Parts: sequence; C-alpha cells; structure tokens
Amino acid sequence: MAELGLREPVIFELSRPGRHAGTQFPPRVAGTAQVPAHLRRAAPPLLPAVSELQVVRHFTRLSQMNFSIDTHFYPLGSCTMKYNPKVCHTLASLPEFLGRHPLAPESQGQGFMACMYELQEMLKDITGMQGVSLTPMAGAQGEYAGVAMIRAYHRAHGDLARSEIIVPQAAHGTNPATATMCGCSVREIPCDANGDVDLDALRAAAGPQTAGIMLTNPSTLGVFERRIEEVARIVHDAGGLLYYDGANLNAILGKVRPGDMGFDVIHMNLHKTFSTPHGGGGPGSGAVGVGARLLPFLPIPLVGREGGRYRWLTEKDAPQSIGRLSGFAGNAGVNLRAYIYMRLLGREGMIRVAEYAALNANYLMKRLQAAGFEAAYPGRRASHEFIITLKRENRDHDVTAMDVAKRLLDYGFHAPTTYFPLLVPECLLIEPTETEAKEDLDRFCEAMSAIRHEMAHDPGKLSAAPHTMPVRRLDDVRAAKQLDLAWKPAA
Amino acid sequence: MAELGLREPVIFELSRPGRHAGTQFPPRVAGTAQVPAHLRRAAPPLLPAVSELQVVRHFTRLSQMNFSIDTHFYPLGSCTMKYNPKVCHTLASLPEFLGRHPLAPESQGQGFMACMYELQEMLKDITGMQGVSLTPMAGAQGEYAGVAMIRAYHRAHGDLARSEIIVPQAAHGTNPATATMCGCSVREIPCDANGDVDLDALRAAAGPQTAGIMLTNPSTLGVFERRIEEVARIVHDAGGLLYYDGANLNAILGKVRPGDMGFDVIHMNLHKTFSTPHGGGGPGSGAVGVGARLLPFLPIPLVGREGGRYRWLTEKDAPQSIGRLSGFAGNAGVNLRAYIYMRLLGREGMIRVAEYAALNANYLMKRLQAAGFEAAYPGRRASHEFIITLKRENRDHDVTAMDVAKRLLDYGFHAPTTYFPLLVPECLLIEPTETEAKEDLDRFCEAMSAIRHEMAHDPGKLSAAPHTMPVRRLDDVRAAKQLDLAWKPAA
Amino acid sequence: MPFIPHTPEDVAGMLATLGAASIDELFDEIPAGLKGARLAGVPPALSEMEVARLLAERAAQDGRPLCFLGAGAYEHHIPAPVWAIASRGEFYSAYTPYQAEASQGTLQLIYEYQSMMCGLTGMEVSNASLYDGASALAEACLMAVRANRGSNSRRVLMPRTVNPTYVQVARSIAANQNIAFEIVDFDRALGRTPVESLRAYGGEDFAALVVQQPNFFGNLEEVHELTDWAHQNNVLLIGVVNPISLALLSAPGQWGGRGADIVCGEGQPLGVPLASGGPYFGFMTTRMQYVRQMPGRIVGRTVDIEGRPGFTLTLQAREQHIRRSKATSNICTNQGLAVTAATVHLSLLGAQGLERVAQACLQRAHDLVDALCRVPGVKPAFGPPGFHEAVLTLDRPVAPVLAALAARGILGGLDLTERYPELGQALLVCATETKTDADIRAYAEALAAVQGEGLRAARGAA
Amino acid sequence: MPFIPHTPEDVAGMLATLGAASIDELFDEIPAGLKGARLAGVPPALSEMEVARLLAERAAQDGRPLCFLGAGAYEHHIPAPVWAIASRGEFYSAYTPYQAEASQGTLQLIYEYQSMMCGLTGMEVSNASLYDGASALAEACLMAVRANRGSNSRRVLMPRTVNPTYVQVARSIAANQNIAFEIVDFDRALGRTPVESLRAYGGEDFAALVVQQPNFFGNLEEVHELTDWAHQNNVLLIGVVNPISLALLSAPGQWGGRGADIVCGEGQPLGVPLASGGPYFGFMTTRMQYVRQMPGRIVGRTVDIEGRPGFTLTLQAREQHIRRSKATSNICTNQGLAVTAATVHLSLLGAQGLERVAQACLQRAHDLVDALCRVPGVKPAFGPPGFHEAVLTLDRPVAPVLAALAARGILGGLDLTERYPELGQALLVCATETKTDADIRAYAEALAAVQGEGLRAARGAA
Ligand SMILES: Cc1ncc(COP(=O)(O)O)c(C=O)c1O
Ligand SMILES: Cc1ncc(COP(=O)(O)O)c(C=O)c1O
Repeated sequence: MAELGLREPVIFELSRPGRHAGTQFPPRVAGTAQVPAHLRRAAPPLLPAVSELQVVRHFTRLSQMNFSIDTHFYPLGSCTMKYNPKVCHTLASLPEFLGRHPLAPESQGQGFMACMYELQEMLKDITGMQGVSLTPMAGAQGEYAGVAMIRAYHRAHGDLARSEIIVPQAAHGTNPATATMCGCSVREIPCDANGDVDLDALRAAAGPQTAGIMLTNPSTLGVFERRIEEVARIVHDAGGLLYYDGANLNAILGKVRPGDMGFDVIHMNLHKTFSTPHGGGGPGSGAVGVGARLLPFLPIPLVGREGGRYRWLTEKDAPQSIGRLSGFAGNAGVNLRAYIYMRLLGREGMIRVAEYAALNANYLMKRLQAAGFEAAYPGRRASHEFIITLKRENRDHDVTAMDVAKRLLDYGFHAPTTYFPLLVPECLLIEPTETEAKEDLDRFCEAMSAIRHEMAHDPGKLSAAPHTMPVRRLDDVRAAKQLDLAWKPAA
Repeated sequence: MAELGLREPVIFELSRPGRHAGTQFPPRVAGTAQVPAHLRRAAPPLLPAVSELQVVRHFTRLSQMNFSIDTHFYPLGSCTMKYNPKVCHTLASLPEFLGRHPLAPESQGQGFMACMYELQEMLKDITGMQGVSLTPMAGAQGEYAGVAMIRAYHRAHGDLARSEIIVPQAAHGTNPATATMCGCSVREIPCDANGDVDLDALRAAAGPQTAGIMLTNPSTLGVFERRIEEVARIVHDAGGLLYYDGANLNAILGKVRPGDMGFDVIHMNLHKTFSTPHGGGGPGSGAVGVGARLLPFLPIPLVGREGGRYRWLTEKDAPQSIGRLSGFAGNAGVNLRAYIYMRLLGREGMIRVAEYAALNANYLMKRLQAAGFEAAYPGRRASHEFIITLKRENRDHDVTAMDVAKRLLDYGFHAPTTYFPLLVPECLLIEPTETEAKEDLDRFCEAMSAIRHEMAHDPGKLSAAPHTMPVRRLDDVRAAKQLDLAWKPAA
Repeated sequence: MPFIPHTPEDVAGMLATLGAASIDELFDEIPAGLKGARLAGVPPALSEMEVARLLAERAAQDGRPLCFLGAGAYEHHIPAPVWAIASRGEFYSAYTPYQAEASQGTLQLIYEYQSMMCGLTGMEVSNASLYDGASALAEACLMAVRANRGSNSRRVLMPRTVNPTYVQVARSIAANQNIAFEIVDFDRALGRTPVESLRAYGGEDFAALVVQQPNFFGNLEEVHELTDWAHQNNVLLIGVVNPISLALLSAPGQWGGRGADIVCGEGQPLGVPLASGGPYFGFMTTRMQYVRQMPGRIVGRTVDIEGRPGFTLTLQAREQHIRRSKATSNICTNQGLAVTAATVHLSLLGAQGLERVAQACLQRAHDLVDALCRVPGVKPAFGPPGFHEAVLTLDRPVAPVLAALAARGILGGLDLTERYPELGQALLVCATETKTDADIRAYAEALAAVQGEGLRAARGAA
Repeated sequence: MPFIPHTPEDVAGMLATLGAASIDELFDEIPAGLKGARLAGVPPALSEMEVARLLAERAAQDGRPLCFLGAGAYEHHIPAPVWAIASRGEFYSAYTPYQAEASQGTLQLIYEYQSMMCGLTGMEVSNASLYDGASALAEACLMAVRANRGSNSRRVLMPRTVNPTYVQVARSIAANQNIAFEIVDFDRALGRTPVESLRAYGGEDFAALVVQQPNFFGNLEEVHELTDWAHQNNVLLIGVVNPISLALLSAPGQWGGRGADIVCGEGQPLGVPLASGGPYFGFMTTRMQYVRQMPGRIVGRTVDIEGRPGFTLTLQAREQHIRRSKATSNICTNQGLAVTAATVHLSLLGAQGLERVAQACLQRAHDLVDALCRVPGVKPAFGPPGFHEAVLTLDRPVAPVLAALAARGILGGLDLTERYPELGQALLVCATETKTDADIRAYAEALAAVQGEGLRAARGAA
C-alpha cells in the first residue's frame, strides 16, 4: 500500500449497489401516476451509488488538486485572474435571488431588475456606448451578438454584400470563429513589428464587402493600438463597423472608452474585468454595448424603466432585435455578481483597476527583462499584460515555453498563457492583474530566474516538469488518439 | 528559491503599512464623538495590514494543511469523528437565525425556540431522563453542571458532607478535573482486567462522604460496563448519585438509555453523537439531562411551552437552579445543528447509529487482530471503539504508539487517539464511527499491516515519521521550554 | 484601495524601477485626445456593509412566492453539499483547466460529469457543457448540419411542441448560417407530434429532426416512432431532454432502433438554482462517430510520463483557439461551475435518488392537475401530464387570473395564449417534488377564489 | 440509510468476519433487562428537503427586526470572507489539533489568533479561547485566586457596572470553590465605579478586582486609577473588555502603572453572528508570568526534526487530559470555529479597519442618544456614551414601550428596571456601525409615536 498521494479514484469506483445518500431523496409520494410502458426507461442510468460523506470527501479532495486564485498567483494572460470578492457570491446567493423563477412576473422582480438596469447604465457609461444588453452568456456569445448586429445593420440598410469580417492576426480565436459562426468570411490582416495593425494591409482589405473589423485594444499582444482613430476612419470610410473585443477591458477601465475610440459595438467579459468567478471554465457573461446605429438590434430581453418601475423589453419593444440568445435572460447570476463588484469599486475604484493592472504588468515586464528574458515588444508599454518570448532559450537550451510553464507549477505559480498569440514564437502571455502584491510579483521573478538557471544547469528538470503536482506531465497525444471520454465499468 | 511546499508565512509577515482590505471598513460617520484623551489608546494594536485576497489565500492555504472529516478517515477514539452533514450548517446559517439577538423578545423567537424545545424533548426521550438543559457549552461544562447539581441536591437535603466524587481510572481527564472545579475531592477506583469497574473497590470507596460517581458506559476502554445495575445500587445505597458522561452516546443510541441504567444525570456531547462540527477545537454543546430528583437544579435558561407558545424559563421559574453557565443560552447554533441532524436521522436513523458504529468498530478490531495487533480487551465486544495496545511491538521493535500514529498520517489516515486511556500501555483508541465505508476500514487495515511490516524491516520510517506532511515531527519539548506563543516583529 | 494591495512605498518603488514619474505615464501610448473617462454614471464606492444591505433590501422586494412555473426552469431540492462544494475557492476561482497538471480536480470532475451525462442519456460521448439548454439546441442544429454526411440540406424539422424560446434562440444563432427550420404541427387532442405529420416531408432532404421529450406541454412524444422515421429518411435525430425525467423515460440512446444521434438539453434541474434564469448549463451528448463535430470542451483520461492516470482537455483541434475560423463553434468559456454543481448533485442522488425525484415530479403533476381541474372552469388541455408539466384551459382570459394569484403569493404558471392561440385560454402549470399536498391545496383554493371572484365580478357587471 | 454507507453485502461480509448472526448480537454484553429504547419521542426521519422547508418556516417566524439591543452581544458587519473560510470543511470538520503535523492549518491559525489578541489587549500571552465572555470571567476569577501568590483570599471585588449576567455565571462557576464576590457600588451620576468606593476595602485581602471597560452601561471606567489601586493593595486586576473598543481605548496592558494582570471578554464582536447567543468565544490574555495558571489550550511555535518552523499545542501539563484533577480548568473542547472566524475578521480589518469600526460605533451611539433624547419623556441616565451603549430613562414603565416598539419591528434595547431598580425606568440602548442615520431616525420616530400613544392613552384614561 502506497503512502498518501493526492490521487483520488474516479467516483464510480467508490460506488456499491445499495449504497446511497438517502436524506437527499424526496419523500415517497402516494399515487398511481405512471409512464406508459413503451416509453419507460429499460435499465437505470450508470450513476455512482455513494454515501454523502463519500461525495463530500471525494470532491473536497479533488478541489485540493486545483490551482486557483484563492490559492495561487495565476498570471494567465488574456484571462484576468484577479480576486473574486467573496461577497459577490454571498449576496447573489440570497435565498430570494436564488429562488426567483425567470418567468416570474415583474412584480416579483423589481429588486433584481433594479440591479440589472443599473448595471446596464454603468456599462454604458464605462464603454461610452448608448445601449447595453446583458444576455450574452460569455465573451464568445457577446461577439456573436456583436457581429450579428453588424450584419443586421447592413441588411437593414439593404447592404447585403457586406459579409466579410477583418481580423488582425493577433486576435483571440473566438473572433474568427465567431465571424464564421455568423455566416461571415474572415480576412486576417497582419500586425507590424511593434504590434500595431498594419494600416496598409487594413486599407487593402477594407472595401464594399467589409461588414466590419473585430479588434481588441490593447491587443492580445499586450500593447495599445496607437493609431486606433486611423483604423476607425479606414473601416468606417469603407462602410464597415468596428467591433471591440472587450475581454481586456481591465486594461483601460476609466482611462479611455471604446465608444470614444470610434467603436460601434463592444462585448465585455464581465467574468474577467468585473471579477465574477471563472469556475473552472465558466460561467461568464458577455454583455454587449452599442452605439446609436446598432441600438435597435440589441439582443433581447433588456431591462427598461418607466415611471419608477422596471420592465422587460422584448420582441414587441425591439422588433429589429437580433433576437434571443438564451432561454431566459442570460447568466443573470453572473451579472448580479458583476453589479455587486461594481458597486464596491465605485467610480474611483474602477479607474484604479486599469492603473494598478498596468503598473503591475509594466513592473513585472521590466523585472523579467532585467532577469534576462526577452519581451516581445520591448519598445512598448505593457498594457495590463505583456509577452515574453523564449525563442532564444529555445534555440540555446532546447527548452520550450511549455517546459517553463510546467516548471512554474513546481514553484507554486500558475503558468502564464502559452503559445498565444500564435504569431509570437515560444511565448508566455503574462497578466498579473491589479490584485496581486508587489512581493508576489517579486517572488514570481525569483522563480523565473531560478528556472532560467536550471535551463543552463539542469535542463532535465524542465523537460520533465512538473515534479510536485498530483500527476507528472500528461500525454496529450495519447489522450486524443486513444479516446477515453467516459468511465466504463470493468467488463 | 525553493519549489512549492505547503509552507505558508505567518500572516504578520504579509503585512505592509498602508495595505488594507478597505471594502470591509464601514463608511466614515460624521460627528465629533471622542474618547477622553487619558483613556485613549496610545498606539495602534499589532494586527496585520493585508489585502482581502491575501487573507483569503492565506487562510485557504492554511486550511489545506489540515486533516478533517471532509478529507480523511479520522478514527480518533472518544471523539466520534463522523460526517457533519452540510445541511446543518446551511440551515443554521439562515439569515434570520444568524441575525437573532439573544435578548430579542420571545415574540421574535418562536421559530428558534420551537427547535430548542423539541430538541430538549428528544434528548429526554433518548436518555430516559425527565428534564434537559441545553446551556452547557461543551462536554466539560455539562459535567460541571452535572456535578454542581449533585452538590446542590445534597445541599438541599442538608447533606453537606458529601463532597467526594468517585471516578474510575479509565475516566476522561475532564471527569476528575470537573470534580475539582466543583470543589469536590476525587477518589479514583481501578478497573479489572476485563475493563469493568472493580466492584470491591467501589464498595470500599462509597460511603457517607460520597457525592456521586462519574461513569461513562461504554467506558473509554471501549467496553460496556456489564454490572452497571450493581454499580448503581452500590452508589445509590451509599446515598450518592450517578453521573453519566455521555460523550460516548454514539455507542448506545437507541440500544439502552442511561436513565434506565440508573443514572441520575447525564451530559451529552452533541458535537460528537449529534454530529455538529468540531471546528478544529469546538464549539461543542454539552446538554445535560436529569432524573426527577435533580429536575429543580437544572441550569437555566430552559425553553418551556405554555398554550402553544414557547417561553424562557429563568431564575424565577427555577429558584433552586444551579444558575447560569453562559452569557445567554449556551451554544445555540450548535444546538440548532444537532436539532437538524436529529430530524434528519429520525427514530430509525438514530437506532442505526449505534448499530453501525458498533459493527464498524468490532469489524475493524477483528481485522486488526487478524493482522497481528493485540486488542486490549480481546475477550470483549468492542463498543463504538476499541483499544489496540502496542506494548509487544514496543518491546520487540522499540516503536511507540506515537510512531505508528505519525506514520499513519503518511498513509492518509488521521491517527487514532494515543496514550489514552492512560492505564493501557502504548495504546491506540480507535473509533471508526458509522459513517465510514467498509472499504475505508479495509484500507486502514492495509496501512496498519504495512506499518507492521515496516516495524520489522524499516523501523527508521516509523521513528522519523511523518514524511509527507507540511512539517516533519515537531519538537514538543522545545515548544514548552522556549515558549513562542505570539508573533513578534523582528527587532 | 478596494482589492488593490499596493502601499505608497510599493508604488514609489515600482515606478522607480520603471523610471516613470507617475502611473498615468504608463498610459502615454493612448492618444491624448481619447484619454480620460469621467465615469459620471458610476456611483461612488460603497463599503461591503452598505452593498450587503442594499442587496438584502432588493432581494426582500422580490419575496419568495409559491412557484408553479416551469417552462424550462424547474424548482428542485438542491442538497446542501452541492453548493458547499461548488463554492470552494479551488473550484470557484479557477480558470478553464488549461494547465492540466495544476487542474486535476476540475478535469477529473468534468470527466466524471461526462460519464454521468453519457449514462443518463445512453450516449457515448459528452462535452463539458454549453451555455444553456436553448443555445445547446442551436449548437445541436449546427452540428447536425455538419455531421449529416448523407444530407446536403441546411433545413431542420422543428415541431411546435419544442420549447418556443429554444426555437427562437436556435433561429437567432443558426439563421446567420442560412439554416432554416421547418415547423411541424402537433396533434391538438394529444398535444404531441404525430409521426403522420412527418410523412408529408417524406422524400425531402433534411439535416435533422428535433424531438423534445417530455415536450413543452409536459406530454410524452412517441420517440421511438419519430426516431425511426428520421433514420429511415437519412435525417439525424436531435433529442431535447429533461435530465431528471430520464430516470423514468427511455434513454435517448435507446430511442427507436438506433437511438438518437445528438442529445441536448437544459442542465438546470441538476442542482442549479432558478436564480432568474442563469447561470444554467446546456449539456450535449452524441455518438462517438460524431465526436469531432461536437462543439465545446472535452476532457479525456490519459497517463502521465510515469504511467499514472490523469485527465486533460482533448480533441482541442475542434476548438476556436486552435482551429480559429474553422472551429466547430466559437464557444470558449462555458458553464464550469454549474457543471460542478450538477456533478455533485448527480453523485448524491445516484440512479435511485433520481428515480425517486422523477417519480415524485410525475405524481405531483398529476395531483396538481387533478386538484386544479376540480375548480369550476378549469380543464386539462390534453391527457394526463407526461412528466411534471401540463396545459390547462380556463374559461376566461389567463393573464388577470395569474395576476390575481401572484397578488396572493402564488406563481400560477405560464400564460400560453399568445404563443399557442389555437389552444385558447391556456396555462402551463408545473409541480415538482418540492410541492406538498398543502401547496397544491393552497393553489387550488386560491384559484377557486380567484375564479369565484371573477364570476361574481362578471355577475355584478351583468 | 441516512449517512451510513453500508450495503447489505457489506453488512453480511462484516458479520461473517465477526462470526455474528446479526448486528444486535454485538450488543449482547448489555444486560437484557436494560436493552431496548423505543424512542417514541423522536419523530420519524425527514428528508433534507423537508427539514430545509421546516427550518425556513421557523426562521421566517422570527423575522429580521431592526436591532438596538446590545448588552453583551453586538451586531456588526461580518465580511463575507470570514465565514466562507471558516465554513471550509478542513476547518469546520477537523478535531482539536492533537496530531500537530496533520493540523498545521488550525495550529498556525490559532498562533496567529493568539498574536492578535495579545496585540489588541497589550498582553504577553493568550490562550486559544474559552467558551464565552461570561465563563471567561469565571475562569479569570479562578485563575486570579490561583495566581495571586501575595494573597490568601478567595474573595474578588466585583463592581455592579460589570455585566450582571457575567456576575451570575462567575458565581455559578466559582461559588463551588468557595470563591466569594464583594459587590462594589457605582456612582449614580456618572455610571461608573469610583476609586473612592474601593478605598473602604483598603487593608482587606482580596485576590482580584474586576473592571469592565466600557462597562455594562456603556460608560468608561477610570481604568488607570482602578488598576493602580489594585496593585497598591496586592490585588490582581482582571479587565473585561470589548475587543472592538480596544481600537480606541487604552490597551489593558497599559492600564495604570503596571497594566492589567488578566484580560478577558466576549469575542463575539469579532466576526461572530448574533445567532441567539452562541457559539461565541471567550478570550483571555495575561502576563507571561501567569501562563502556567491559564486555563485552556495554548499553541506554540517550535521546529520539526529538520529545523523547519511548525506549530503545536503546548503547556499541556496545565490541562485536564494530563493533569486530571489538578488541572487549571476542566475545559477541553473550546470555540475553535469562532476563533477561526475572528482571526479572519481581524486580518481583514487590521488596526485601521478596527479603528474605523470603533469610531463609527462611538459616533452612532452618540447620534442615537441625541435622537432618542429629543423624544419627550426620554433622558440620558448618565453622560454621553463611552462606546456603543448608553442608559436612558423613560417617564413611564419600560416594558410596554419595548413591546410596542417590537410590534413595529424595532428591538429598542434592554429593560434595566429589575436589574438596576435604583436607576428607575431605565433602558440600555446600543448602536453599532451597522446603524444608519435612517435607522436611528426610524427608532426615534417609532419611540415618539409610542410615547405619544401612551400619552394619549393616559389622557384618554384620565
Ligand atoms: C481576447 C479575448 N476575446 C474573447 C474571449 C472569449 O471570451 P469567453 O471565453 O468568455 O467566450 C477571450 C477569453 O477567453 C479573450 O481573452
Ligand atoms: C469521554 C469524554 N468525556 C468528556 C469529554 C469532554 O467533552 P468536551 O471536550 O466537549 O468538553 C470528552 C471529549 O473530549 C470525552 O471523550
């Protein structure tokens, strides 16, 4: 028998026929109601039969195998892993909020709707937009809503040929994928050596087929697109609209507004900038904001206010809307958490977000440069994040960005984003966020320096990393080849 | 820089002047109220200045350094470490319950008081007693209440000489300590080779000076005192009363009632048998139950019921009461959790507790015996717990019970209670509880067998254990000699 | 500063390292004319204490009425451990598990989730979630069009018994890819989709047929016949199912001779609170042969370099971050936390508990319909409920009745008058295992009173 | 079976191992005549869903009135992280940290707690908690009698300005050891204990003098004078303090020339909810010279066999499990979870936050007294409040006024009429940082209305 490791069986392995967490079963109800025999289930579903303690212990132990904001510095670029205030969860979990049925009448929703209305208003102000819809359920769905509105706008103007979306190379994968999903074709344009959009390429691309451009600014290269006004002019002159991917709003909160830069539509990742949790893969909320031109097309429902009462605005109020994107009104609970967070931050707090996010990013970049690492855009200010490229280290020591990422785990840090954006070789995209203390940035630098030392003196440590996690490096190739996607009982 | 360990700095080391978790500060209130200068604090207290994220991360990481029921099998004898249902905490945390001021009028307490009243009634029935008070805040305070009532009873009968408490050797330390605290002297009597009370010694001890006897049955030797009726007779005949230490009620729930055995007073550890949490050292609740003779002396307040309304019974209702033991009404929230647990178990469930606790204990004892370990009372049934003595292993391999305890941690099991009861050499008191599955008992046996193998083949593994915890074996002697009981800033 | 740990000394030191005079200097690449947002519309910061009080007041405004609404969101008992665990910081505040070795907790949990969803639906593979039930149907339609190699069609057969909001959402999302829905009518007497109504489409080319079981009215479709018809016509069968009902109802993998091809639905009933409509989660399972067409994350079990089992995201070549404009979907962030809750929920209930819940839901809907139909003027629109919902018809307009019930603290159901005018003054009601005899009686009595008042008012007016 | 994981096969296998025919056989050592409890008084099991509904109904019965009650239990803002952390299973479901290596989380936390309590009180050592404030005072008196080597007395000087319930509890616990309390009167005008009143006891032998700061009336004692008097007379000084107030008030370690000897109090204000009175926690700090007389657990920092720092329970030779009948106290289980909450709470507030809270409490009490004393018939009993409490006198019996306020959803304070008849129709009111201007106005208006009604009723009767 082995000593304790953090290994934990698959829950089905704890299962025994006849075992259960019986207090969770409802009382038996008298009656004779039955499903017709031919529609009845033949055999019970394969689910574990375990006790309540086993469930609690199993999942508690699993949880301990995760890195998370609550346990580790997590500088995952483009993901804005900052502190998720506990109170947002506590208050969004008040019994009345949790118990409110989405189709409850407005008379049983004035409290909740007041929060949503005020959230819409605050987001308008922050982005410099004219209207906001909270229904998209994540960034990518916000993007979908945005591109769909652009298409609807052109269609409404009889401009049926505009079906091409311009996307800079550095764009997040969801941008081109969204364009396709919206039935558009994608035209990628390059960035120049400083990370700015290649304006000539943009001019060449823009034309009567252009529906719009999707841009994030600062871009995922971690730098601010300085000629944004020129970009806007080119696209608008060509008859296209500008889409702002607001996943990175943390970089500019209170500093500059997408509406003022000339954007027509924006989605925001409330689960990043406004600190709702990531939950190991969601939920998110991808609220969209629009300028005047796109107002009629916002996805429904919206919360309106009339004579001191709140009411849902639906198909009837917005006949040109691109329609509904969710079964009810989006990820309401995520929006509620964002609302709470924004009230806690307030105006001053919101402005500070971008300031300290930028301070941390620029400081960390500078220190890593001093430690010998190469910044991808050394001449530029970092925004809220920045890129280190390990192409030199890769050449000299045959180590990869992935090796460094895995080795960082051993030092107690979550790895930065690796291999994105795709156009920078062996890159680490590093986003410390404003909620981390200087000492933690310093400790991260120390770890990176230690790893740097290992590259030269003990490279095996890197290629075999991690060493201290519940598992060693996993075989991704095998995972994709010998698909094991669901547990099966031993035959 | 070292790789990740589970080491975590003392929170003061994270502190920096000027740092804070400002959203937790109340808004500033206008006004001129001031403390007179001579009563004002001279310098701010030494407290950490840290951010909210730092607090959350620090304590989350600390929590991960604990073994607990939610993460490990925890067979700590005499402690009844069984599953603490989550719902007890959830429901006791309903906002109205949490917000209720203890001095709120009865009109704002009928809901809470109904629970307490019903809890009193259920505990009466379970113990075979006539009255129950919920105010003692842990087992030891319940003991205090019990002995104080015994003294009050004798005093009320003018029997002022009765100030000696008989305590069997096997008794928990709180028993003699309580007797002293209550101004009594303690007379220890031995147990026989089978773990039963030595009746001759008892006869010799009982007399006109006897206030009473404190007994737990099954005793902390893990065996049922078979001649309990004889014990009761002897003590009662001598004019003393019988006190039942109900910390181990898990052993007999629904099987036999202390009142029926002849006991006059009992305390119950609701935090053991009724599964309220241990919280790393409390809170507990040591409700006391009494037979008719001691009814007038119960500590106050009690919950009474009149005409469908509940009301507090106080000094006025119970002029002979031993008085108040807590600022309000004891550990109300613990009592509420116990109430919830009891409603979930119900009558049938309560009877099953003792049955499966006994099944697990007897099974584990048998299997450990089969693996070569020596049971302290091999001829006896285990109750809910049992004792293994390692005196042979100590002689043959120079390993101690402490070594085995520490080594078990490496195998992922919390250690049993060690060196208690004091009268069994090198003992492990093992209480698996009813909520553990057979497989976990089997795995525990495997670990014990593996350790047994190590005793002979790799004894250093044991004496240097643990090896996989956040720290290795700690220097307790140094801790007591070079006292470091509070953090001090580096000079 | 709220949530920002920097001391004045930290800031000074960091700026010195940067050679910058102020933080504002770090923003000097932003064109001056653009810079500066006043945020006049954002109120000043509140303390946590103030926000807590504000939100408690807002919550109190919304109250806690007795709820007989369903229509896609269902009140169920949620065991206390579910959110005690899902709220643990290590689950709550982790990102998508990109670094597998530091995310085995989330990854193993998702693998277990996938296994359970396969078990429930009787299918071979599951993804790690989609946004919600409605958008899952949209994705299923897109997927079917991609997956159906035997068809060139971008048309999907959509019965009117499918949740109308789901159809709206599917349309919002699929229409931009020129996917069209052919609406299939239902049997007015039985409230379900007769296979006969499909016969008309015989020789035509369709990518898929959608079947919701139980359907929007709470009735049971003849899933076996419908599935067989689809397969006979080279049409993929998309099942939209309620996961709780699957404890009683035929698993989609067993529908007809070959089983459904894609199964999706709303995961909310599995431990996710009503919470004004989200976050919920959409689930999707399919056959192994279509796995590369499936949208969303997928976790696989593999081994590490020492041969120990471990878990990792796999088949990422389908996804946007690798395949970009050629991905199966743009989905990235999905509904991890709700999936965490559902996995704990399903573990607690197991097959036996789920069956108990489902049976109670079935019985309670029967009890509710019986009780309400004893009120004069109330009639069932179809037969007895198939699961936990049913359509009733009233002898008067529904909206004022619902408003009067709401004033008595009862959410009486969903008014179908606009969506299904052909049903007349119709009302969709729902009862789950959370409803007691007393609750049902309370509704029936309130309805009787409201109907009676109406009667009196009508008489008075006459 | 609720919470029991045994399958029929498990049971059969285990019984076979034991050679027993039934589980009941395992109880064959219990005399037959005693065996069997019917538990007729215990109702049948409920499901979690049913219990949840029952408790929600009970909670709703108790409502959420606006609370101006203090008197030993205080409503404060509790930051959300406090119980999010304290509720984590690893803290919540662990035992007392007997196995230090497997309990470093709890042990380090307690060490941090001890450090903070030392910091707050200005003392050298702290224990890991006692049950509550009242019983902590009882233990402090017992300890003082043990610790005061210069005195043979078992008498303790107890001012009437100490919380009367604390005195009752101290008496219940200490009287059995023949410890007697000499009651010291207070100054009627100032509501505090004049050092002159002690002069009478000059040459007598006492083990200790208790001083509560702020005292039960919310007034400030002249702690420096009282402490110096005690030390001049070979009497140990026991301070009973409110931990929040210590952000503003002189630390007991700085009282008088030498500081208090033993400090104790109620920890509830540090992140523990009102919750009908418990679980709270008692704290106790003292001088290093008395550490071996201190009751309760103590955690120390030490090193492991590799020299790394670690934490462990120490000085256990004082405790019942080692010293048995000669222990300093019988206390065993104490209030670990509440201590966990308090440690997180104090970490979040820090010195700065605590001072803000204390200042707000002070100001709010002033505001409340001002507002209420503008109501005709209401007067302050003493000067302005010293911290967050104050005594008012009414021109009529207090109880009916409080009842009328309660009917309006306001808990108006504690009626002192019985406990302090010499104060007349007196009422102890409290306002913490949780009370807003609007709350205070609401109370004042309700009181004015109630007083007015009384007036009218009185007039009507006349
Ligand atoms: C730049 C950028 N755009 C879009 C997205 C997509 O957002 P979501 O994951 O919420 O769909 C992300 C995040 O993953 C992102 O970083
Ligand atoms: C047998 C026995 N009696 C008394 C006690 C004391 O109970 P408590 O720790 O609640 O004071 C305990 C538990 O520690 C015990 O096991």
